Order: sequence, then C-alpha cells, then structure tokens
Amino acid sequence: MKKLSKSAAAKGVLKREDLGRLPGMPSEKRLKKGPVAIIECADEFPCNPCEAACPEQAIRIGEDITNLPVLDEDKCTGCGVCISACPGLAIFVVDLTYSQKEAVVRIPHEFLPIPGKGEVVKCLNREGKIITEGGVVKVINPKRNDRTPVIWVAVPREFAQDVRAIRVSDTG
Amino acid sequence: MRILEHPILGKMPPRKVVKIEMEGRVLEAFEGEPIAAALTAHGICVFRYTRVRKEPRGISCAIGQCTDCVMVVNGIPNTRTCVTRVEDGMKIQRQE
Amino acid sequence: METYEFAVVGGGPAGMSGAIEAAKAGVQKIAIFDENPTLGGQLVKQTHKFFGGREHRAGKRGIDIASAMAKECHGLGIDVMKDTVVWGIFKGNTVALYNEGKAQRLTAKAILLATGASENNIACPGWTLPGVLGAGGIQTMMNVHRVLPGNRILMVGSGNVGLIVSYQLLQAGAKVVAVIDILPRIGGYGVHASKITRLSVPILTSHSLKEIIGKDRVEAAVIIKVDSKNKPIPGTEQRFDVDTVCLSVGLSPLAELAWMCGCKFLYVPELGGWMPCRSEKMETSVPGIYVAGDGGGIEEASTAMMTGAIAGIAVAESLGYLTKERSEELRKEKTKGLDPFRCKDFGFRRVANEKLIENIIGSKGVRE
Amino acid sequence: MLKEELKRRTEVVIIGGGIAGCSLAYCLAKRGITDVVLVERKELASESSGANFASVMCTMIPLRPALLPLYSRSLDAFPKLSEELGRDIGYKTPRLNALTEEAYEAGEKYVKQFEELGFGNGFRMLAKNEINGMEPNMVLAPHGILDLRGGQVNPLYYTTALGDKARELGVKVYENTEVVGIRCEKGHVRLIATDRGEIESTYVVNACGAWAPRIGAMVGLRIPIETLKCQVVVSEKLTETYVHSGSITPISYLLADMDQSEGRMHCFGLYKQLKKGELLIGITEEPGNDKWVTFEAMEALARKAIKIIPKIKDQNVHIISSYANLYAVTPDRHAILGPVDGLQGFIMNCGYNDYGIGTGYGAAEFLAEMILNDEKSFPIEELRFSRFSSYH
Repeated sequence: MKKLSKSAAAKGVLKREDLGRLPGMPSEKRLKKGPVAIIECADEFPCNPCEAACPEQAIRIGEDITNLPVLDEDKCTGCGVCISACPGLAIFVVDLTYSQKEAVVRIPHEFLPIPGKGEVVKCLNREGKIITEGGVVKVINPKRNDRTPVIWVAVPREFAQDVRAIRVSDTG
Repeated sequence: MRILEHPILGKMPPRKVVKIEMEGRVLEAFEGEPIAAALTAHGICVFRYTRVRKEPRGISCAIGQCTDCVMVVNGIPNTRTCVTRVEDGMKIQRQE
Repeated sequence: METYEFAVVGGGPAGMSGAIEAAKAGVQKIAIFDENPTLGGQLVKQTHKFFGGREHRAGKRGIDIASAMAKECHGLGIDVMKDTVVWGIFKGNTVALYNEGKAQRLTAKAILLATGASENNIACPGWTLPGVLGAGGIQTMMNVHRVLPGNRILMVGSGNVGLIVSYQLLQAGAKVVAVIDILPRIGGYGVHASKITRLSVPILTSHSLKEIIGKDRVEAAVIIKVDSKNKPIPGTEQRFDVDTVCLSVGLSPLAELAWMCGCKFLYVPELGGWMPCRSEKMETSVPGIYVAGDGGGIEEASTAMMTGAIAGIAVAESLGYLTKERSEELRKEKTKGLDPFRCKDFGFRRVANEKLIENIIGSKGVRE
Repeated sequence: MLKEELKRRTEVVIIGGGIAGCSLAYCLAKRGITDVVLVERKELASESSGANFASVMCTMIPLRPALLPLYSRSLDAFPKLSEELGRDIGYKTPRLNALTEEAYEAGEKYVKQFEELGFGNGFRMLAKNEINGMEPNMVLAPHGILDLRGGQVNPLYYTTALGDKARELGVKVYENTEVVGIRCEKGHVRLIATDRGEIESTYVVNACGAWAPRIGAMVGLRIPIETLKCQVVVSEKLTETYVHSGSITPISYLLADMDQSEGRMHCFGLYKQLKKGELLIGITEEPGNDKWVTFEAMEALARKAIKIIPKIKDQNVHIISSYANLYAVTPDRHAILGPVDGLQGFIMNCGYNDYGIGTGYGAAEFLAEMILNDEKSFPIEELRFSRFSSYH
C-alpha cells in the first residue's frame, strides 16, 4: 500500500486523500452505479471476519490474515453485511444513487439511543466535526448484527465521503 | 452512577437490593456486587486515608491486585472492597 | 491430598484454552482455579468484537467468547473452582489454595500458570488521588459491575486498551475529553482511533501528563506537550476539568507463581519485563510447569488462547494421551494461529518469544 | 550498567556483604581504616542478613559466656546506631521470654547467671501475670524474663545502612562480584581472585555465613559449618498493635520446647511486630540448604500463631509472604572469629548460628580493633578457629 497521510500515520485517522490508496475503496465509477462497500481499513493486523461474512466473496484477504482487505467492486452488491461484521467498525456502505441531491451512508452505531426512521440526526466527519444533518432512512439491527445496529442516513451528496458518524442527541 | 441501559449489555437485569452501612449512612446496594461498586454508585470515591500522610485513596485496579481500595469491613481492616461482595447489614468504614 | 492430572491456575482465555485442549485430548482430571466469581478472566469486560481469524473466534465479543468457552469447559467435565486463590506452588507440584476461608492443598501431574497481568501506573503529582484508575479498572467497574466511576475522563495512553476503553466509556455515557500519548504516534490500531475520533474525542500525541489536581478526588488534569526527546515544553500546558484520569500505560505479567516454582527467568522488556523461559510447548524450566497468556508475556487475548492451547496439547502428550506425532500436528496448527499476531509491526514479539525459547535450552529447573 | 574498575591493591578484603561483613567494613572505616574492599556475590543483605527473624538477642540455650562480650558491645551500640548511620535501623525493645510455672526456677537461675556476668541491669524476672499486662493480645505463660535491651532491628535496613555508611566513608563495596579463588604465599594470604579480576590484600576476611566453608576450602581449611533452614511468615501491615514488646518468645527456649514437630522440622513460637505494622511469625528449623518455603512450615507457624495471638484469627489477618534463610551452624554453636593459626592475614568472621544480627556488630568492633592494632591475637580465645584442631 502507498504511504498514508501524516495524520493517518500518527493518529490513525484517515484523510480523504488516503482513501484512494486503500485496496478496500471502490472507484468513482463504481460509486456512481449504486451502493457499494467502503472499507476504511489501513492497519495490517490479523483480522478477516469481513472476508468470511461477504456472501458475494467480494472481499479478499487471503491466507495471511494480516493483509488488507481488497474489495472486488464488481462483485460487491452493497448489501452491507460486512458493516457489522467488521470488528473495527471500519466498513461503511455509500449509495450515491439514492436521490438527485442526497446520498445514503450506512453507518455502524453502537450507541444509545438508536434513532428512529425519519429522525434528523447530526452527521460527523472522521475528525468528529458536525458537518451536516441527515435524515434516518432505515435502521437495521437483526440478530446477525450482534448488537451493532446499522443506520442509513441520507445526507447531501457532497458529504457522502465525509460523514462517518451520527449524533442522535447532544449527549450521544 | 449506575449504567441502567447499555448498547451492548442491554438493560440491567433486576437484582435483589440489600442495605449496607457506610459510616452511619445506610446505602442500598445490589446483592452480590462488590462493595467498591456499591460505594461508587453512591458517589463515594474516598475509600481510605493513608496512615502517615493522610492522603485519600480510592479504586485503582478494581480486580483485587493493587489493594488501594481496602477498608474496614465488619470490623476487619485491609479488606479489598473491589473483590468483596456486599452482604445485607454489612458495616463499612474508611481506614486510616 | 487430592490428585489432579492437570491443574490450571487462572480461568481466562489462556487457562480455559489449555484446559479445553487437554480435555479434548482425553486428559481425565482437570481443574481450573480462579479467584473471580466467574470464568473468563479479563474477557468478561471486553464488550467489543475481537480481531483475528476463525480460530481466534474473531468477530465475537469478548464477553461472549468468555461464556462460550466457559460452557465448553463445563461440557468437557472440567472442574471449575471459582473464588479460589492459588497462593503457592510448593515442591512436588503441590498447589496451595484458599477458598471460603480455608487453605487446602492438592497435587497435579502438570500445572499451567495462566495468571494474566496487572496494570502499570505512571507517577506524576496527584497520581494517587481517588479518580485515577487503570483502564482495566474502569472497564471492570462499568462493564462488569455497571457503575460509571466518573463522567468526564482524560485517557492517558493510546494503545489498543486506551482506545478501546475510551470507546467503551462513550458507550457507557461518559465524556472522554481527550486521549493523550507521550509518543508522536498512537500505539493502537488506526481503526480503534478512528472509532473515537469520529465521535469528537481528540487524540493528542506528543503529550504527557504533568499533574493531577484535586483535594479528595480528581478535579482537573494538566497535560503538557513534549519535544522529540519526550522532554516537556514549558508553556504548552493545557488544563482539563475532569473527574477521572484513566491510565492505560501497559501491563506487567503476574509471574509470582513461576518465580515460586523456581522457573528460569529472562528480562524481555518487549513482553513486559521478567518472563519465565519456556520451550515451544510452553513448558518452563521446571518440568511439569507450563505458562501461557499474558502471565508468560504481554500480548493479546487471541494469542493467550493460542499459547494456552499449545500448553494444553503438550500436557496431554506428556501424560500419554496424545502421540508425539499427533501432538506435533496439533501444536503446529495452533502455532500458525500465533503467527499473524507476531509479524509485521509486531514482529518484535516473535523475536522476544524466540529469545525465551533459546534460553531454556539446556537449562534445568532450580528446584527439581 | 558499567561496573566500576576494581581496586587492585588494598589493606583489607572482606568477603560477604551480610551483617558480619558490613559491620566490619563500617567498624574499620569508623576507625579510619578505609583502604578496605567488600566483595559480595549478590547484593548487600541478599542472604540470611536480609531475611531473618530480626532478633536482637544473644543465644539463650544454654548460656554461652564467650559470646556475651560480643552481645554486650552490640547492645551498647544499638541505641546510637540509627543516628550514627543516618537511617532508622528499627531498634525496638524489650525482649520478653514467657515462662511456665515449671520453668520459673530455671529462669531465675538463668537471670542470675547474667547478673554474675555483669548483665545485672539488663535482665529481670517478671512478677506473676505481669507479662499479660504487657502483652494483652497474647496467650502467654504467667511468668517471664524481661530482657530490657534485647528486641528487634530491621535486619535489611540495618545491614544495608552499615554497608552504605562504610561506602560513604571510603570503603569500596563491589556487589555482584564473586570470589573464585584465594592465593596464599609462604603462609600469608596474598590476593583474592574474583570474576572481575584480582585484588591484592594484607587481610582477607571470611564473612560468608552459610557459604564460609566454600571460602575456607580456597585456602585449604575445612570449616565445620552446616546449614539449618529457618522459615518465617509475614502478615499484612496491621493498623493496630498486636505485639507491644520488641520481640516475644511465648515459651522460652529454656524449656527447649519444640512442639509441632513434623518430621525433622521444629516450630518455635517467636513473634514481633515491625514498625510499619507487619507481624513476623517465626520460626521453624530443619536441616536443609535450600531456601524454598514449605507449606508444612507455613501451616505449623500459622496454627501456633493463632493459639498464641487469637486476634490473628478473629481479625482475619492475612499472611502476605514467607521466606526461608539459612543459619550457619557450628558444632558447638559458637561463632568462629579471629585469626587462623598458620595462615597470616586470613580472618574468620562467620558461624553466627542464629545470633548474627544481635552480636555481629560487637564482633566487628573486636575484629576492627585487632586489625587496627595489627595484633595477631583475638581476645576471645574460645571463638577462634583453632578450637577445631582436627579441621586443618
């Protein structure tokens, strides 16, 4: 993998410019086609549940489980099973085709309260800054997710690659 | 502060309430929880004062290793409160 | 005196794995001793999902791994003695126990020391104040006993423990004002850092704890920036009004029993300090005494499971329940599970473990 | 860490950094003899001097008059030593010996002997039950002997304080340095060889406790010292005072009481509480040359202790550690001190049995004076090595 930005190396927090260097990042072209997984995993540590979870075999890590996950963007259907399977909560699904103005970002959210459909939540970027508001489109929390609910938030399209967390109330 | 609801651990299951006495103050505690947890839930954080310099001490490791949280429990000093479970009517004092 | 085939001290991931592997191989009388009221060791407070592969039970939460393993122990007929302190191991593999006010003894043909670790501290003015807790201590209070020892927390140390506990504090409803680390880069994995940064917790690298202020408990903490030589830079102090300072500055193995057995030790700072030397089968220099998990070198819960399993397999072989070939085969499988945790950024762990193995060759236990 | 360069030539080499060696180093330095080297295989007070029963006492059964001058000079020094050394050595008096009705007479006789030997103001028979008033937490026989100046010191603080002070005064102390040989020429010692190099010296002092025979063998002497293993258990720090006097023997050695014997092990009741609050519960004795603690000893000590101090059980006192040390026992239970006939410059300072802490300092004063005056004699003839004529 190519070198990450200084901030990513020192603080583990990816910048937008780092994303292109990750083998788990889909191309612009693929993003425009519909929902797809964004694997923001830049640490070479032993971990492979995402590979095992993907029903389409679209994530490959291989024999050496310290390899970074590689996304096969053609196979990925954007189903989002990998979101809650990732122990590092580093996988998101972005759907740029949600509407003309809005994209949907699917975010793992292990906090209380869990927002309801239609609720407006604050949206935060990777640095924890509130950058916009978003409407909750869907909340997915089946048993398989093992207490990692996935929240679908509709946000203005330009924020789709920045929104990575939500805040439901001021205390949350 | 008790964590009544938790995103992973869920709702706190109902537990039997017992009464303990901390230097004359009667406190409610859950049966089977360590003394240190019960005191923390009631906002008590000074568990003892050191012998020579009279400095306050509280919980540090919470697993019985460090002995910072020892108190006089039912008259017995040096009791590790993080691993000693509460019993109804237990009398607890700060140690000096 | 009662006699066991295999006595396991410590019912955490290493101890349980050892007991399970031995039992699976047919070892008959196995006992696990643990001073806590439940099996699981420190897994019982790990509410997050674990890394690793299938053999490390990856993707499962620590709390669930603990209960699954405990269930397996019960299913295999392993004697579990909870609330039981092992306070000594004497000549002839005699294990001294303390349980419900009584001291007693038993002997075992093989003993696995899977005693885990204790948390390190760092000293600065005010570090003894109530409200200064170890990261593991806070985790125990909030995730096991379900009380929150504070509302506004400064986390010291950005290793995985510091980052994960910060995240868990947020889950429990506390405010983490910052995570600081004296080093110029975080110690833990980027994904753990990302989880808290995107929830507005700042990570301040190249910062050290200067002072903790308070009368009867923590009221504030002062941090200071450090230069490239870790020297504080005057004038860069920053004060946080917090009620709790959480120390996450490493672990030290609890190796007292290994010392008491007369095991040969080597100073290996990469693994946490003085470590008992052992063979690749995790047997120490004293025949019949095995070590596994953090008590034999600070690594991770996943490696603890593997080293525990390796010890359990070796015990089964030494007691005649496994052929040499079968044991070798099983051990290789488990060793393979260790490799990913001892490569790349963590390659130093492999080197350190090899040092311990090299130093046992030709050495004999002091005692027997 | 880089070790300092060894001194190549010196006046006195002391082998052994226990109470015998450290006392002598200090007593020499105090008298202006600072061209002295102390070599210690481990660190100061690493063996029996650092972990023992901390008793300030002379041997008790039977009374050994030859040792009394050593004891006497030590007792004169103890009250002043903390100040002199600049560190609290933990000296605490008195020492009590409880006596049963049957032993009363023997006790009286014993005290009388001390009086005759000039210790009249040091010992006194207690009135009946007086001892119970002094030690209200203990179950004791009604009679007792009060040893006003006996009691306890903290042996670790005491030994290291002596060594450190000697160092401060100019003595070279080489720790982690092992003596591997001694060279003699024409009936004189000439140098010692260590694992770090050789040191020439006029005097070589054998202050090696249980390991003294090993050093003796290097110069062809067979030193008749055997080891006796002694175990002690230690309680947690107690906030209350359980034991008031410096040291107490609930049933005196006078009776040679050895109940609770398990095989070859004898369990004596001996108790003291250190200044920081820990109870020392002693002691067991058994033949042995290892320092592993045993369950049997801990159990025997604990069982005896809760009979004598019931509060230990009532208050749920925890035992937090235990240790074993080795007595260097001589056939006649007397120390081996002074020069050795036929080997000029070789000086014995060993064989202290169970009274090294109580008498080592006094012995060092005698030995220091001897070296200072360049006398080849030692005033206490009975303690010289030559009494074991068959051994060299």
